[in-house]
Amino acid sequence: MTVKIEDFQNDFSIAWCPGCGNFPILNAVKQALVDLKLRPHEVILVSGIGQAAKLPHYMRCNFFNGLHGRALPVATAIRIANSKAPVIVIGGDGDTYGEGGNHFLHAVRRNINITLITHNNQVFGLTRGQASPTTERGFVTKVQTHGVFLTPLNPLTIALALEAPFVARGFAGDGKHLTALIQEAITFEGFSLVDVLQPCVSYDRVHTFQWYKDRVYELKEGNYEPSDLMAAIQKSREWGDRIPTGIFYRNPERLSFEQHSPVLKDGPLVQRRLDISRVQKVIDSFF
Amino acid sequence: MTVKIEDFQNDFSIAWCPGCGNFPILNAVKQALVDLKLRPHEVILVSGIGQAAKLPHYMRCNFFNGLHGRALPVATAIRIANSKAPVIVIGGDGDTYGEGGNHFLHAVRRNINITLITHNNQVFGLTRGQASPTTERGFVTKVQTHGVFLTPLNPLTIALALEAPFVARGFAGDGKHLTALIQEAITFEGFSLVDVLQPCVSYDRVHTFQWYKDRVYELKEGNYEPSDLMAAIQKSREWGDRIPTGIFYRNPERLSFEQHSPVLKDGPLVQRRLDISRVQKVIDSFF
Amino acid sequence: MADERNIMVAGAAGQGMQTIGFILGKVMIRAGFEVFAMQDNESRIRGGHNFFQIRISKKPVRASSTPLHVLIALNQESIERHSKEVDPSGIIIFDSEKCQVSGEDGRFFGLPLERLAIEEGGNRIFENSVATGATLAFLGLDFQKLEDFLKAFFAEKADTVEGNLKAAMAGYDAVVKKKDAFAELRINPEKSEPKMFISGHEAVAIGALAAGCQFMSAYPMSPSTSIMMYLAGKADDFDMVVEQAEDEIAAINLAIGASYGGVRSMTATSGGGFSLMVEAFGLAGVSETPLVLVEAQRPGPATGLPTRTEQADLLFVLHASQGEFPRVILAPGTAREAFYDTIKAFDLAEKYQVPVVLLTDQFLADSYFAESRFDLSDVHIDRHLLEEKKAKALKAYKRYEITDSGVSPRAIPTAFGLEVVADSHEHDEYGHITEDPHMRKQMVDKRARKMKGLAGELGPPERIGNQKSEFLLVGWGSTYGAMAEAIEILNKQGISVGGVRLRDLWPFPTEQMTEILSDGQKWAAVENNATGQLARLIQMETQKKPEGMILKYDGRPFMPGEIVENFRKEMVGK
Amino acid sequence: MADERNIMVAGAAGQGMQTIGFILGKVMIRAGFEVFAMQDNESRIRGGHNFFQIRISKKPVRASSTPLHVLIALNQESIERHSKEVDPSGIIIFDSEKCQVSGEDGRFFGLPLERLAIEEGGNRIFENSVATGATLAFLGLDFQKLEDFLKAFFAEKADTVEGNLKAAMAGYDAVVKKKDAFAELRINPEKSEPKMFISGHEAVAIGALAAGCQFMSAYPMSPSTSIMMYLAGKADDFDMVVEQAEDEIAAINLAIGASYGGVRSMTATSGGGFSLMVEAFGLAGVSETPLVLVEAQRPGPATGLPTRTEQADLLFVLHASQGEFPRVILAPGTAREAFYDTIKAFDLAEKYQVPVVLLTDQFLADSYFAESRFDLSDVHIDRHLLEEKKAKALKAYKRYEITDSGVSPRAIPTAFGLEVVADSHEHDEYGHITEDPHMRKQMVDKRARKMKGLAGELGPPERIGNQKSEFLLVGWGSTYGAMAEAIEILNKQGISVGGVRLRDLWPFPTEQMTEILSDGQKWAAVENNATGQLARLIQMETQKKPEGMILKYDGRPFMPGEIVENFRKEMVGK
Ligand SMILES: Cc1ncc(C[n+]2csc(CCOP(=O)(O)OP(=O)(O)O)c2C)c(N)n1
Ligand SMILES: Cc1ncc(C[n+]2csc(CCOP(=O)(O)OP(=O)(O)O)c2C)c(N)n1
Ligand code: SF4
Ligand code: SF4
Ligand SMILES: [Mg+2]
Ligand SMILES: [Mg+2]
Repeated sequence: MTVKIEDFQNDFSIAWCPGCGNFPILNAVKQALVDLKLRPHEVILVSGIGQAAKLPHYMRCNFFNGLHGRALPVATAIRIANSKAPVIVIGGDGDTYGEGGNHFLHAVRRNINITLITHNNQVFGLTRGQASPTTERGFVTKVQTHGVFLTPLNPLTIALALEAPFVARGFAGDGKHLTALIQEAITFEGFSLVDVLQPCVSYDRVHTFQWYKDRVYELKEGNYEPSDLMAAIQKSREWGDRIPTGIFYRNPERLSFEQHSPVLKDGPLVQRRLDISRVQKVIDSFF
Repeated sequence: MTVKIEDFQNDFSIAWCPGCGNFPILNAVKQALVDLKLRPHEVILVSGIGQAAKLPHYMRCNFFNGLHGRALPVATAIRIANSKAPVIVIGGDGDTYGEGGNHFLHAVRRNINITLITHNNQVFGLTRGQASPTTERGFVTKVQTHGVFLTPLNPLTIALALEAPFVARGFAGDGKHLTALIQEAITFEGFSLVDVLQPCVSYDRVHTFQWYKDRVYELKEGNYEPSDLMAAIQKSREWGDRIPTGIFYRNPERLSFEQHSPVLKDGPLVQRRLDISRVQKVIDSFF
Repeated sequence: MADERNIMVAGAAGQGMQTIGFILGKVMIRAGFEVFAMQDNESRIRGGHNFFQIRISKKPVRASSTPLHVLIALNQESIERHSKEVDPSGIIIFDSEKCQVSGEDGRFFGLPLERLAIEEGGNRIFENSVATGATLAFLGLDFQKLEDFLKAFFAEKADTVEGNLKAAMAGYDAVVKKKDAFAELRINPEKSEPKMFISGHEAVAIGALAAGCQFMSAYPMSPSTSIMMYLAGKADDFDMVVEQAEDEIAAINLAIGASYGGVRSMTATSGGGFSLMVEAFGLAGVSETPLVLVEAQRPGPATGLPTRTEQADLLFVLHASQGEFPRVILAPGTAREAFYDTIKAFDLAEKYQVPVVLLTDQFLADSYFAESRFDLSDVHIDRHLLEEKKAKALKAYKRYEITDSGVSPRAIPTAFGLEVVADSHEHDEYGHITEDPHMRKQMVDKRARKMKGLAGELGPPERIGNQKSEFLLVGWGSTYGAMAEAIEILNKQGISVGGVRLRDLWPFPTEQMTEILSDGQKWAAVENNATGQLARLIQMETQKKPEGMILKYDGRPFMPGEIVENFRKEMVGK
Repeated sequence: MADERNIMVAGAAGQGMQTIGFILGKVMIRAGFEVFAMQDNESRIRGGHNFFQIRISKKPVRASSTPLHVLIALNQESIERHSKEVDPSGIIIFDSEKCQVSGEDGRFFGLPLERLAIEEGGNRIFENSVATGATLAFLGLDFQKLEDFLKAFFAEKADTVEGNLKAAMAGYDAVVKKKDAFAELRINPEKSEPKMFISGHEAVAIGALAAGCQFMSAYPMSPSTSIMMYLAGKADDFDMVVEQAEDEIAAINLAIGASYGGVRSMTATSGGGFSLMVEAFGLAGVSETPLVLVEAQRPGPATGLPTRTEQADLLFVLHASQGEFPRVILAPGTAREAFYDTIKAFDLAEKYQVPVVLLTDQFLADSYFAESRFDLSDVHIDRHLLEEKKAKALKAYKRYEITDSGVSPRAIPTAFGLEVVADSHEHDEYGHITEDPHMRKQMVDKRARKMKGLAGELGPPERIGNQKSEFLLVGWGSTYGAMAEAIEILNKQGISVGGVRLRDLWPFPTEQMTEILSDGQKWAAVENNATGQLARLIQMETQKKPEGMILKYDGRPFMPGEIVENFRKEMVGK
């Protein structure tokens, strides 16, 4: 049975603004799943709260739409319990790097085999336009009245500083490339990050689709080797007239949580059943 | 009036284990303050919870001993309110990089002029020996029964990935060097990190004073220039037979929170008084 | 001539209902009306369905009401959703070229809003002004009021004023031409003192300014964000730092830090954010650091209904955090009360060194009230700090000295040559960690003694209407206006109902409530929640149980009529 | 011959009190005694002052008692602190070469503990064994029991067994030589069935294993950490993953994720950690994800007294998180109850899809109980999931279907070809975000209906002693043992006192408690807190107020004698 993109369609109405960069990301997620021949009930999406985080509602799939900032721990344990299912986390930049910053650090450290797709629009969309951790310096909002002066958090550099084994950047304006990245991220064995440049048409008049189009370029294997961590860190810091997209770093050698865990090696937890005689033995040990 | 180290003495009894690496750090903190001619009531220490975090109780000073993991936001705002006072944060590795990981990221981004001293003993001391975010791979504990397999969080690399303007590592076994580092960190205008290699004699039989002594070497200006961010990142990743200590990165160009903030430019908030006529004007604006 | 009119502006998010609603409200208040306005918004930035509802009246109003007299329907959906709420004598203004109406309903009044906006104002963005002008005309009001206001409102943008005015005039004229058809809708304002048009959270924010608050940290969360937004705009003028935190845990710890550091400080959030603040709330309690915290309630559990209203966090806030320590909970019912309660919150926080919670909700936060000028003559700032002279005379400074009042001398670090400490453990009088059982008990008792002093600071329950009525409605917080009005209506209907309203909720006025409820009146709690949290608190404190519950928990505020209706169902015959 | 003996091992952290205490407890229970043991530790790793107190008795005991009969004082401080607690007929064992005692007190029994350890055992670490041997001799017990146990305990380390045994024998012999001087201390065990020697948290942990729990996430925090530690040691054998989280927010979200993912899961923390879990606690509520959470109480507020005990989080846990949703609170009073309540918690969590809290505390957690074998024959695991057959027959899967019971069909994602959703907003039956007021109300009501079913699952309040007594003591959780014993003592003293103990706390047994408290007995609450939280809850639920409060909040557990004393002060004459 082939899977079609329509299989992922549902009839729940979408609350994003017309023209929002979230739409092409939604498409890319669906297309990547279709390309991977996964069916809606085979994949689990996990999200927090924000505009991006509504995504799972807009397609057919298993989903857990939890709390703002808390998608990663939920997703980690879903994967531990059910360690055959592809688990995809959808987050906003505030969601993932602000409220959820600590989980981001430690999910990377765990190297659990899940894929994190961050819709990075440099702004808190749903709460109406405050700065996010990735907002560029100088951006003026009703809260940051003198413009942001905090250093923007570069998610790629941080992930690399934690030796994340798969670090990529996509652009919402290039659906095909993004689809390919997401697909590879899902198949990658280990924690994979796809940070996506996503224009917010309502609150960011600077970083429009065009602004990005004028700047992004693809890292092509051949020209760029995504196997050197220091080179990846250096590349991740490039931002300005030219903004690289693509896979910055890929390290298939690093063992994932699942590969390490002595218990998960025998297959998903959800398929095992308790042998009550073991409990009896434990009780005996208290005599 | 000269300040002596005895001025910082108090008679509260110390609950650390005999031989703990925390003792020389306590000494170094006091000595650095003495060298800076600061008196006990002029400096504010802030800490969370853990063995390290008890430090402020063990010397005369202003202190705020708050919650596990939450020293940084408290310290940030103390400094905002009282922006002439030196503010020093004392944390454990669990405290600062585990429970408090998110605050660590964002305190660095804010670049507030405080000094963070982390007693990095690679273990949760106070709760009896579980792994911390900095624990090396393979370390076996009663919780990590198969040994830690998460990637250790390298605080220096993370701080550098966030462009922290002052990043240093000290060693509890070299009090003189540590004192100098702390002193420079306090005088540095902006966020300064001094991560300190601290042997825990009760829960870590591997990383003893001797283990470190056999490995640490000082980064000496002349041989090493702490002004290149990428070089600093590279250097921060050195760990094994040789472990560098000293100042990895120093960037005096980056403006601090205090220098940026339009309100703080006019002096500490705590010294200003409300002009009630301004409130009257605001009320008028609602008519 | 009628006493009041209800106007609704309805459309999709992004269509500017807030602006037009705000302008209408301002013009009405300047015209001499009493005004109350509420907002109903979905959790999205564009599209969907929102409305702004304005009630204008000759006597004070503090709740919305039905039926509608004027509906400005900015899209087709608005016509379909709200037409049935419009009075037979009312009017439905819609764009005759973009929307369709069916049937021969005399209430429909189509105007080519967009076309007029372009033709007269020069830009389609002025279509709302066409509708505003038409509304003014229907109500028989002077165009001049609108003109004056727009000129002031858009002072710096001459073009905008011009376009708005021309568009509004076009709408106005279109109605004036049909003058007599809608004569019934007209209303004349009373001449009254000028009033402020101010929302609940604006009042909280300027209360904070008046109290000398110099630090505010928050993480955005509806419906609390408005406070941070307002204060950020004023920070420079008030020697204030407004800092957006990385999360709510940081927000409250920042606020606590600033307070310890020496300035008045606050944070604001909603229930979800407060959940994350709970641990540090206890930190403020045990470290005895003054803290003002606004908990702007919205419907839960968890994410719930982000942009809607509920009063379901009372018992949570009352019991939040491990262990036991004194706190204060104030629940203002109007913008005026929000202003003064905020000032009081800052005073109590410092006087007793406790966390003080202002319990608001989306309805109070976003609703606009007509208020007489806030009077500053009684507002004095006392920091309740250890005096310099006393400090200098001290042998040893005991930050947590055991005192009869439970309040210990607080100083600002780095001042006076003292070392000032704060600690999250149980501690001795010097703030050092202790495990001694006697000291522990003494410290718990010391902190608990503050409750006594605090009880004396709080206002009594407010009696509404006849104290000897047969029935009693008991409410708190933002339901105040609707409940008071419902009581009026019920009495007019011949049912003898009085009311009790709790504004200062904790420490609880146990004696007074026991007395009130001992009169044998049958009582019902009126609450915007599902379990009757105030009723449960009253049971806990007074052992009195209500005869009925008038509860609403669909995310929307009460209208007086709903309370009346529910009261008749629940109580009459009991 | 006397019925019981109290033994204390006291010294500095790091001196091994826990091991020697544990060994003594085990030997006593194997000798046929009933045993209860509690631990008193400071929050430090080395130094300071800790003790381990063991009560051995011929009849069941579930609390500690005074006076002491044997004090093993491992340092000078222990002599000074505890000598006064030792009965005149008792004995104080100390190192005669390292400590000093003054005066001519016949209770002092010096032995060169360290020297004997070195001389006989070959290492100073065996000094505790010398004291253990001496203790056995004082009590007139057979050395063989110790020998058997040590051989089993240190099975793999022959050297250690050897050293320990020789040292112990030296201590034993030293006493036996002075045989008759201490004849009064001797005690004979009854012959009884073999019993488990198990702590409260060990019982929780093995309860989780018996319930088929396969995932546990936690962030270390006293006194909850023992559960994670125990489970980590068993994880491999039980197809379980135990994951140390980066913080408590992660811990609870991990547990929720694992539960949604399809396995039984739990988390454990103390009040401070629970504070951080509050938001996700509501997430479990609204997303209807089963969750078992252990809240091991310690004294607050904030950091409080990290290693001590209190019962001050009841009202907090009951009201935690914004909004309103059903939850279950169970408060076991013994290790046995802890085991069965844990199993029940997992069952209720999945049957009703609600969060279930096990409310323990440091005293229950770390105390050792003598328990008859835990019987597994009644333990059946039912996951209460949507059946495959039904799933396959579904047209559309409504995860949040509105049902009479309030419980909707739950499936595991990726199984059965269904898409399984979970949502933190208010949602429709399919789990999609809704803002519709009617759906909102229906969902609140649906969730609330679970309370009815749950109420039927819980046990009634337990009556203790005479139901027609003049007085009634009412308690909950870990005070059970001390309260029950106090009741016995009071009755022996001629005061007619009965008791009521609440183990299943929420949903509250309102009817039963109302009935019990309507009998006109004067009642007092017995609680390890400062405000009488159960009493307040009872007031809320039944409108009955206690005549007195027996409260303790110095971080230490009640002893029966203290309750007796306080009861006489508070109640007699009332
Ligand atoms: C605990 C908590 N705090 C705050 C919020 C309010 N909130 C909802 S979404 C959001 C930020 C949205 O920004 P981002 O994550 O970048 O997502 P976007 O809307 O831009 O896609 C915030 C602060 C919340 N829901 N929960
Ligand atoms: C919210 C909260 N969670 C957990 C704890 C328990 N706790 C106290 S200290 C600590 C970790 C200590 O490790 P670290 O920060 O490295 O400090 P160290 O003791 O090693 O100096 C933990 C988990 C706590 N006090 N508060
Ligand atoms: S606010 Fe921005 S991110 Fe959110 S839906 Fe609109 S355009 Fe997209
Ligand atoms: S446990 Fe380790 S870190 Fe803590 S005081 Fe002892 S030696 Fe130091
Ligand atoms: Mg965003
Ligand atoms: Mg540590």
